[in-house]
Amino acid sequence: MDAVHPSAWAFVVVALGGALLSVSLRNILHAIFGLALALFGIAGLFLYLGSPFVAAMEVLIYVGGISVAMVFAVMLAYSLGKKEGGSTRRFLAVVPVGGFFGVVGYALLRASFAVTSKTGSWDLKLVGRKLLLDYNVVFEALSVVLLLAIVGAIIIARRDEKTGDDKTADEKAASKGNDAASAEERAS
Amino acid sequence: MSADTSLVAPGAEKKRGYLALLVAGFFTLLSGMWVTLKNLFRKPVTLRYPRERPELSTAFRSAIDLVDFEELGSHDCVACMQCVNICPSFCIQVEGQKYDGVKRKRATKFLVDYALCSVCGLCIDVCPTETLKYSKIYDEVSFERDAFVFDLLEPFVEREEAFLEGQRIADAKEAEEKKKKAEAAKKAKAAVAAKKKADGGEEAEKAEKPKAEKPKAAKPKAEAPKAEAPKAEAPRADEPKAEAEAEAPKAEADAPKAEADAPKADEPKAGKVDKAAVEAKPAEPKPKAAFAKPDSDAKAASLARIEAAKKRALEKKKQAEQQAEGEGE
Amino acid sequence: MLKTLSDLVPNVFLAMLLAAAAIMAFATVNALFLVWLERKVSARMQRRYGPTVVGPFGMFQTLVDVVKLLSKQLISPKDIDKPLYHLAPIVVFVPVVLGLSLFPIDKSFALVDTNVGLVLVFAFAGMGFIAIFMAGWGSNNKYALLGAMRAVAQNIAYEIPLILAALAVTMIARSMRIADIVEAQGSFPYILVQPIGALIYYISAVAETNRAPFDIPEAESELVAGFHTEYSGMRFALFFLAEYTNMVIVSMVATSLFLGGYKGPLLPGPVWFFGKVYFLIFVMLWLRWTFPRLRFDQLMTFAWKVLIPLALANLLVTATVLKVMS
Amino acid sequence: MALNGAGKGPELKEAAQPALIKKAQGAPGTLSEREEAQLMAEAEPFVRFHLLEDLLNAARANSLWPLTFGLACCAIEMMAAGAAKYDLDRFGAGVFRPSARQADVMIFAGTISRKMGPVIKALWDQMPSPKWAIAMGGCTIDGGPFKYPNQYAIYEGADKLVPVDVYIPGCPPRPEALINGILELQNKIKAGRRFKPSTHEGPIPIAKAERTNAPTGRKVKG
Repeated sequence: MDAVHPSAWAFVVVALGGALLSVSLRNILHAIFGLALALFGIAGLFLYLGSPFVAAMEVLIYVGGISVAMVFAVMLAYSLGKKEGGSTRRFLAVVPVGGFFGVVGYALLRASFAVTSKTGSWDLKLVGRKLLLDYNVVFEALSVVLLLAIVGAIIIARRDEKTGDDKTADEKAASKGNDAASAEERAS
Repeated sequence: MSADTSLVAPGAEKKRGYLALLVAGFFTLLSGMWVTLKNLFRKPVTLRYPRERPELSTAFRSAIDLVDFEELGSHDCVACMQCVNICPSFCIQVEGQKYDGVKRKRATKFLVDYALCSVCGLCIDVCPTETLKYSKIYDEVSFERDAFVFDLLEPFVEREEAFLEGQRIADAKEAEEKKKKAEAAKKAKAAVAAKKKADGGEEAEKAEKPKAEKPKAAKPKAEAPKAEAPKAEAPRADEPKAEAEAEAPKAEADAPKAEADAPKADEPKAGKVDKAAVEAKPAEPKPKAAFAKPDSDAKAASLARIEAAKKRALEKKKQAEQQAEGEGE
Repeated sequence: MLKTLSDLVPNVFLAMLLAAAAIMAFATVNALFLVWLERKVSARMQRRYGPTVVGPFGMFQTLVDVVKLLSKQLISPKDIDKPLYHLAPIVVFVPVVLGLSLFPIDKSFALVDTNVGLVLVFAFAGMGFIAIFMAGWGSNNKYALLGAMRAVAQNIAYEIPLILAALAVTMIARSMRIADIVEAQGSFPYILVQPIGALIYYISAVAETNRAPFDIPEAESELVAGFHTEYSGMRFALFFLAEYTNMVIVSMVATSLFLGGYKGPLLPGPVWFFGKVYFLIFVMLWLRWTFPRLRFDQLMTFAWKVLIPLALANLLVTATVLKVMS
Repeated sequence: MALNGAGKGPELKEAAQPALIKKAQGAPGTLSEREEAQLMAEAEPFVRFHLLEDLLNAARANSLWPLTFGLACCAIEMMAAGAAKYDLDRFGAGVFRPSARQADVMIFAGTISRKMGPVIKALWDQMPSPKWAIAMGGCTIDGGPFKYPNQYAIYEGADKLVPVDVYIPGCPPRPEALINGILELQNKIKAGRRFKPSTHEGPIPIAKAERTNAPTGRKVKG
């Protein structure tokens, strides 16, 4: 194995540090910013591995887009600045997390890594060709998944045009049930 | 795609399509930009204030001031107190006095607190002698809160004596003329009356001479303490109960209060002396040699002048009383 | 051939130091100049004089302002989110410095040269929102938070047409390397080929920099000063510096993509490059002092209902024409 | 002194001379002793770096960013001073900052009502030092036309709330007066002078010469 350049270790430290921050911090917003830091470190690693396009995309989409979207989601859905933390739940979390790490570790140990990136010119054109020719179906399928997610989000967030309220279909059903119940009460 | 309704006036979107609207909107933006671009190359309208002074409109109102009448050579405030009474802001203070030999009353003190004044103009409307007007002060500024009590009599103090003199003569003349008319009407009685009055007039003029000396004697007295203490100290040291309260209102303070303030007042005084000295110079050029002082501290000088004038007035009053008593006998 | 700083300077760390110093110096001087220019231009458009007292034509006015800001008290409000509040002014500056280094200012010189320069610029621009959000959240101030949320929502909305417009250009130039794009504009700049794309890009760029008429994140009539409401002294100056440097970056991108970068007759490359950049910045100032601020719903409507469809249509037409022609 | 009477009762006379009353009571303005001491300490630092201080003072004087803050009618004149005809920006004072954190000078432009008082105090406290205050108009100097015995609605002067550096009389003052006030404040800052609690030394008119040389002149005849 080649000697790893110190700058790569710097990125590793940034990525791991960010990851650690994102799981250890109590304040959920701090955690998101830690995640952004981790993603930034990963982008640096991509850069080190000779794929600036992927690195740039990592920053553009994950640091600039996804983490901001997460912040937004938190602001809209979460009571701000609330500090979460039940100690029993944390121990419960060990089970799925441990399972996940077990699976990933097993896969890592079993897989054999061939260095492909340094052979050819792994640049933009190649990425484009691979995505749109070789992995076309996967790419499109992923797009459809994202599209579905967006449509779903719109349906959930959409106002009911007739009543003008913010209730989702479920809530409406629930309230309908309540209405029926109250109607019954009134009748009796 | 339907036209965007929120960007345009209602109704407009029905006539035009999406793209037509966009293009039309784009051109309105361009026309707006053309306006600012034109103005970019036009000459600024700014009045560069400290270098250029504004031409004030004749309707411009500022703090009130006394009119300087040419035929009188002075203002014509008779201290009737109408302005004081009508002022809604309580910002005018007037005191007046009747001088011997002069028919009308005369203001001895006319203070206006510009900080309280709201330039309503009621005092000007009500003034019977029309001696009040708006001044053209427009950029007065101070580091001190109490700097805006204007003594409107200040420019007239030097001329006051001359004015009184002239007025006395004029009044005497007028009286004489009246008497002459009366004479023409009733000869026998008039002769006796005229003689009596003429005597009285002579006496008054005689009394003037020793009086005229008195203020000169009084002046060094007023100056003496000022030489030691800086500026504003003068009136306080001079006479705590003096009318100088107008200029240095502190003077009216109770004795213990003044003492309590004294240590605090010490420090900044040193800083203020030079400033006072600098500002005193352009304040008021004194044409009259008799009032020109070695020390150019204008404020203290004017205070001393007011002081002297007041003393004179008092003495005159006393004399007049004595005369009246003498005549009565 | 294009040379970078690391080609000219043998030592890598020396090159990095040099680049950082050059960028910081440029950013500072540029911000000083731009603020002065803004005040002068706004003044002349309103038929005033603007700063006249400090230096010739008041040129040192902003220098004096910065010295004053340096000497002001730094206030840390109560109950702030300390790490975020203190980090934000620094983080806001990082993408700015990174972004500035990517542009070829002459035929033969750029500080850094990479084959995905264009994507990197937008990626770094995207990082700026995080700093804005950190500032808004960390200040523990409702106005700051509202301003930050508006800023982020607006930036996300306008980044889409921005990138779509730039994408059409990369399709024509067949490269994401900025130097290649500039070179591909042979005798005529791409603004002639892509007029609508250029317009969309420029409008979105103005919105990206949070400038009027899209300056609702710091709309003083509603939000005090937006996300930097609680910042005083030098911290505030850093936000200011970043804002004005961001203007330069988006103008540099526009220059490289649509105006032919350093290309031009007679004069040397850097002169043309910076001439075009500052012309675009002047247009930004011009816009700011002409148009009133948009309402937030108008802003969003304009992005989602006008700019994005137009940019998509532009992209589609460009792709079709390219396919047919090739 | 037995001069002719003023024609008004003593209570009205007092009202006519509020300054006198204030003096007589020795009212110390608004500052608590702690604030006063702090200000004095600020005014005389332990160690002085003259060149640096002069430089900083010059910078501060030429970069007075006012707070966007108007209380009443005087604010209209303040806006006018910032607009094209008068252009405060010529002196570097045209950057009206919306946030108190970024402002240097607070221009009190209008009547200070009791309800507004705490707000003003909060804004003032939010401003980072060094900071200055300008009292613009009669209301902010000592209450102006709203001042009368037993009034309950206003603060009689801005210096009841904060230490004021420059007073500008008028109702309202012209924009020129505000510019003059800014210039005087610049002089004050350049000279390195800080606010010191009022010592009631008596009036020191600054612009006395201005007053006698007003454009139309004082010498109206007839």
